[in-house]
Amino acid sequence: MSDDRATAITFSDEQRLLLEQSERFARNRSGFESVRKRIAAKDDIDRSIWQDIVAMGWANLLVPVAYGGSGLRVDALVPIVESAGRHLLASPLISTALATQLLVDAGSRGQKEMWLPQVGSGSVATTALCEPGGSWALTEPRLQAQCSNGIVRLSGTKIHVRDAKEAQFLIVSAMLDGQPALVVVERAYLRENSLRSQIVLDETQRCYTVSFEEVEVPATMVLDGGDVVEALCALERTGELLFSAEMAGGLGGALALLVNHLTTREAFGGPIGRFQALKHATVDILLDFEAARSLVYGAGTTIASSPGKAASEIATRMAKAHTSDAFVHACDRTIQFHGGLGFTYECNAQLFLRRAMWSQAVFGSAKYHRQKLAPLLLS
Amino acid sequence: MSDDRATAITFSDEQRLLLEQSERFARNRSGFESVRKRIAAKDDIDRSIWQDIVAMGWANLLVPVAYGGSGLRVDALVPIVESAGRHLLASPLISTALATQLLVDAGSRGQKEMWLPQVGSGSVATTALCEPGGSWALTEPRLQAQCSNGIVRLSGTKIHVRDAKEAQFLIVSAMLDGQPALVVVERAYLRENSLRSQIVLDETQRCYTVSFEEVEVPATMVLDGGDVVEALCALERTGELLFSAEMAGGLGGALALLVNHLTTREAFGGPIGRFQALKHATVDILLDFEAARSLVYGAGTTIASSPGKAASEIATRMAKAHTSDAFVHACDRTIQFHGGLGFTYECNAQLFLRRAMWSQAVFGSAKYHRQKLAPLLLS
Amino acid sequence: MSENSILPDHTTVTAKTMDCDEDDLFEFRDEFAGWLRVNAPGKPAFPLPETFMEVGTDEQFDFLSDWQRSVYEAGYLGVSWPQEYGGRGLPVEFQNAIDLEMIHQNVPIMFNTIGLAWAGPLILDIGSERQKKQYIRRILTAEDVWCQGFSEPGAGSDLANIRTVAVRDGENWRINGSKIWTTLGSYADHMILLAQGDSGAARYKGLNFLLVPMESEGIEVRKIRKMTGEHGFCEVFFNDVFVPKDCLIGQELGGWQVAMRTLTYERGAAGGQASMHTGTRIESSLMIEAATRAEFDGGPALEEPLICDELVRLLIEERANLLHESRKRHSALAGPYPTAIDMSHKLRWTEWNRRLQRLAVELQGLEGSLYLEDPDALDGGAWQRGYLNSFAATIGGGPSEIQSNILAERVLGLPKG
Amino acid sequence: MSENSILPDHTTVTAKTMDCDEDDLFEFRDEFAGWLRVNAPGKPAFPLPETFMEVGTDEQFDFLSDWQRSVYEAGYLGVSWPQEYGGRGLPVEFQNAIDLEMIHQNVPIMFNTIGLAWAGPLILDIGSERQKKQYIRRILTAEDVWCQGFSEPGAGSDLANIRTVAVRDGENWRINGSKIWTTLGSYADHMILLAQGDSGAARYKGLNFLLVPMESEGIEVRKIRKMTGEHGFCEVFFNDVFVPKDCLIGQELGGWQVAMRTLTYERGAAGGQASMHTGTRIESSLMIEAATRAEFDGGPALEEPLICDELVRLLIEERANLLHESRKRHSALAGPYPTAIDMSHKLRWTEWNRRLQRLAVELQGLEGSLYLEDPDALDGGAWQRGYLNSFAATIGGGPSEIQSNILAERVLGLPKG
Repeated sequence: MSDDRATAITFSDEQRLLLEQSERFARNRSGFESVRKRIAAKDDIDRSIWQDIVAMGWANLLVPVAYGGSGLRVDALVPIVESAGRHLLASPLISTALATQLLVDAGSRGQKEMWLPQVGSGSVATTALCEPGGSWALTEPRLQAQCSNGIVRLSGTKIHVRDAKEAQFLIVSAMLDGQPALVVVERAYLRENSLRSQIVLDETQRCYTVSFEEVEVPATMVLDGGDVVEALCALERTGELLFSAEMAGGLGGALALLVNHLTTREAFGGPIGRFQALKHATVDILLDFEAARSLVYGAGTTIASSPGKAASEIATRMAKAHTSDAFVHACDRTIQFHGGLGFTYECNAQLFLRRAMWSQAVFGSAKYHRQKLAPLLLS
Repeated sequence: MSDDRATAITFSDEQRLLLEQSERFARNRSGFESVRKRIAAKDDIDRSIWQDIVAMGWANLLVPVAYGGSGLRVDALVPIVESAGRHLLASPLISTALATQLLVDAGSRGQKEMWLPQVGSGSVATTALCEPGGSWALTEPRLQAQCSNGIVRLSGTKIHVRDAKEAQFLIVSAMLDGQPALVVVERAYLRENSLRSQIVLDETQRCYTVSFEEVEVPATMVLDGGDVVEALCALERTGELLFSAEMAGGLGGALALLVNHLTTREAFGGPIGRFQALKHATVDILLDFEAARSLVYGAGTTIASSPGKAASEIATRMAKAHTSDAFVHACDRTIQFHGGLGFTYECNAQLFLRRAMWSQAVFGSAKYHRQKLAPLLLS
Repeated sequence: MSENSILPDHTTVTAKTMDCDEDDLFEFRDEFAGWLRVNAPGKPAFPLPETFMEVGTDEQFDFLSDWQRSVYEAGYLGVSWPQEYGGRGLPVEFQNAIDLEMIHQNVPIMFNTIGLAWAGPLILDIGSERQKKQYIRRILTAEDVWCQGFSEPGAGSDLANIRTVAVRDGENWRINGSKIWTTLGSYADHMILLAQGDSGAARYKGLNFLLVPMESEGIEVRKIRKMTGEHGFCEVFFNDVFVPKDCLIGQELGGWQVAMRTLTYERGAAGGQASMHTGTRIESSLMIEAATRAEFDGGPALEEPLICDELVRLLIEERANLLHESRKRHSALAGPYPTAIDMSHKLRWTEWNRRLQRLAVELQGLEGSLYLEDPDALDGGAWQRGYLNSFAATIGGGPSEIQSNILAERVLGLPKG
Repeated sequence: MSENSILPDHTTVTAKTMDCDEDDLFEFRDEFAGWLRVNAPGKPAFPLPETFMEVGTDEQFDFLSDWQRSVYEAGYLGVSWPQEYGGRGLPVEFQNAIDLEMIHQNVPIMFNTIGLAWAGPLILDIGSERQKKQYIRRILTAEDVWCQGFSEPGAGSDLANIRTVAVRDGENWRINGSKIWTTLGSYADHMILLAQGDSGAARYKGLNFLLVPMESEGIEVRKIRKMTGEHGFCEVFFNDVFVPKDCLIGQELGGWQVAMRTLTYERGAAGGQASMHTGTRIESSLMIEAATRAEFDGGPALEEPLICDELVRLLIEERANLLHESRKRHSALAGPYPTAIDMSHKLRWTEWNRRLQRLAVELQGLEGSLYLEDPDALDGGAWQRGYLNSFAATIGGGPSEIQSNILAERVLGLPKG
């Protein structure tokens, strides 16, 4: 640990207010009953929640001031996403934020002017980066793009596109002339039936496979204001950070559920939380939760103060590695310690477990990140 | 598990008798006080114990009947070594057995006639196979041997030679004309001061580094009755098996010590074994112990019935992988659960921990074997 | 967690060792393997349950009833049960050999689990001659499907705390109350029921153990949805249900002892089950085969060292678990804890299975986020479902934490907590 | 294991948060780092103790006394203690910064641990003005070395069960009994002693807490050999030892409350220590550096994926532990369990250290079997010794199992067991 700054967390008053505000919002608007309603709902997003999110300015936190946003750094989103995760609040906030970041990093001034203000006014956006085969590294897309006569023609499929149905535009990674490129595809350019809803473990998510076969867009929709590979690397970091933050929140939610059960459920003449085996296992979860929060807020600090690419990569990969395993483990134990009840659909523990299993798979699992960390830390 | 025979254990009446006899012998002759006397003793071996071992015929179990031995397979040694491990009985039995096996596998008839009967009459023998750098694979020695005019001249050092001081002869692996060879070096051929006592964690062990610099022996001492690489591979298997057996025994000994402490030590108004955290951790050790015994006796069966090289390799590597981690873990917990007492030299828990740490390092640690197992099991 | 602290001593089980010829066993297993290859049913159009706890539809129920009957009629089910009641009277190792081969060939489960592994052994052990004659053969043929009524809402593992009552009323027992987590409750013909008698005695001293016909008037069955999203077990309500006097098994007010004996079958400690192929575990080879088709970060999952290592650990554990079955037959190798292998059977396999299934999801990488019936999910999401379902076995029939207590106290002799 | 169940409520600790400027801290740490680079002592010819529990020879004792005094005299020890008693009155974060830098530069420990981290904070908190004047400065200069007398043979973690007595005898206390695991017992000038008073009250209600001069007549000290083979702590016998009345700290018969307060310093929960650089942990970079020199199966240890992975896990854990110190200063980020970080400090670091040291042995492969002073042993066998010594911290001062109980009950609010 030669870099002392790597172990310092900065947390502004602004972040503190966002944490308080978002915790209150998520608690009020996303009780377990609301989550279950959301799961059963036909619509992909809850318009009322999304409108409030937009109204509170969270949707355009990352949009530069010049384009009508707040111009904050990504660490401002961390407390919001953590609160959402704790209460399993479902919204297209992360999808939109990731798309925003790509526009900011790789778009030209004109392109930013075209799309960034839409985000502030409530448009949902998303990224279409993952492909069949499931590589987590985003910098070598296989989806093909060919440009001729000012028209770019795409060919290929993206998977795991969150909130695709509601998105006004999707930012798609592709190979164009042997180089990675980012193409903005507005929804009008998609062909009919190009979206297929994926059935995923976490029933609060809305994910799609999107076929871009024969999709044609004007060449002006190819982002040309920044280094695409750098933008995609930065997006990996932000994705790792935000999903880690969401998982840290979820881990806290699962822990609260477990502690509540252990203190209220009685067996053999008293609350079952008095049994040491359950106690110690729950303390392990507590320590995992505390570590998750420190790693997440630490990574937020590092990524926002940009002290070098390697430092950010280490910080966000550590956060994602830790939270991915810890969240699944916490939910696994929460189910087990709930006994027969834990095995029912009715018990809320399964909501967290499904979220945890879903989350560990996006932006890289624990084993994946630890493998990437080894050379960064040990050579 | 397509090979059903891989999960069957055969255990003969002879093995049963050896188990009973050795358990009784080790218990009587190697109480904790005796072990501590052994540690403090100047002599490398306890002559009285070794004479009894020889008298009971254990030293020449593996020597073929034609050379005056019992001609049993290596699985006959497993119960003896397990009993010895349980009671931390120190003797050069394993060293001698490994040397015997190399002679049987790679010696000519004349060479066997020269050295094997010595084993039956009480000579200690050992193997000198490991080299600085600590590779666990034995088939590519770097110690050099050069032959000219009927004289073989050695050059190099062996480390971790057990019982070297007491051995009548050492079997040394070397490179001779670019091929691995095995050379019998009788102790008279060693130069003065060629032995240096190693300071090892397990104070019951007597290990040496042995310099073979400028040692010269007649060329007739190069074993020439079998495939040397095959003999060395088989020796790896036997070493893995016997040290696993010894560790399974030690694991049982540590568990017994722990259970005794938990049922007799009182705190907070009763025996501490009533606390669930200690209980469950001890049950985990019990299950590890049971698995160790099944894997060890299973590997003994496999190696003795020789159902193919790969099956034996899988079986012995599994046994060594499991016992290496499980024994260290059991001792680690035994120390911890003994509280302050566990931290003293006086407490017998440290005898097991030091044995466990020493044993995990010989013939390959858990991580080493699991890594070797992956391609054997998964491709 | 300390339920065991009040167990009567006679429920302590000693390992049964019987030295039977390994070669006879292999031959028998080979014969059965050959039969299976010809007679095992093809994969139906609908998903088959992985355990008996997942039978949720009529077509699943009919399919599994037919399959169990055909195994029985071929002479491969209940082979260790007495001939006079429908078995073949062979040593229990022969049944184990059959179970292992069924697991190995991954054929559908013997779904009448409560009958085969709980009620059957119990009736054979302590039932009346009438009960043996009436029930045993029909358990094997699946003509009678059984369910279990131990757990209650709010009681969980604390069996001594149940509130359902079964009191004498003339020549009958009158039953009131409710049971939960009743697997196959909506299909069962009979239930083994634990209820409070009318002794006024506290907790475990006043229980009755009854064999209850599910068609009795006043029984209502309601399905429960599992966390997998599927159905599979039920809540059963008793509203002035009357059953005849001779439905009692064991002594009146001796129900606790009978229940504890029953749990030892389930724990795998006592032997006597007609089949253990009830789907609580799979063979690792099936998972490895699936893993060869899985992609992790865009490459083969089995080329990732960390995944391979976790798998190797599980394979070592599986090998040890399988070797146990052979080792325990050599009485000389059973000490110093002769009951350890049998008493830990459930704990070892169910926890192993949970971890194996979880790894099977993780090694799918991004696709591990998919679920049942997604066309891109590996094996249709079966591993995701398998992980979720694995908790049925780590929780049901005495959760792992209680299994550990029992092992600590009864095998290691640690003091009660 | 349930010692905590009888803790008085007022010992529950709330996290101290103080928002102090990060940049000032960095600057202060830089300044100290510079001082250290010039003034840190070179490696002596004899082996230095890794923790204060391993001081076993006179030359070690003299060396460490001199070193502690020089740090104090340069103004870097006890910086958060009040100026009037010898400190500098700075926020505690400044002392933490010093500790981190000392760990980082791997300089010898501040060995007067019981004085710096137990007795000192205690006397500052509740001692009399005379006691503060008499003791505090001399703790910092190492003129007075302190030891601790809590544990007794047969009592272990069960502090309420101690049998040493300290009863009133005129103007004195008369002490009889014995203490064990007394670190630095043979060198100490003073002991903090917990003993039964003469109230006749049972267990924790009748204890006295005394500050005892070790030169008092009737005290006999006997060294204990540790499992490393070295000496390091003692057994102390009291045979009609008389000490003056004002050696009492806290209320008469209020010793339990004082002891519990003292343990919170040790647990890292309360702050107030003059230094935590007592060697219970090392920085991972030292271990990684050693690993680059280690060979595993004939190749570099750091090329083995399974070793690397275990190391990466430990590095993630270390990073989280270090980040905690910064996060807890932001009160908004401390919830929902605001005391968790402080209360778990000891548990987290000591268990991390144990696992790190164990891995450091394992990655040496065959050479991991060597021990202290073997010429081929990596770093002279220091890692092997480090692993064995790690248990001193996972056991001493309340073993990990009790730490977990305390966290469960006081941080999570789980019911007492």
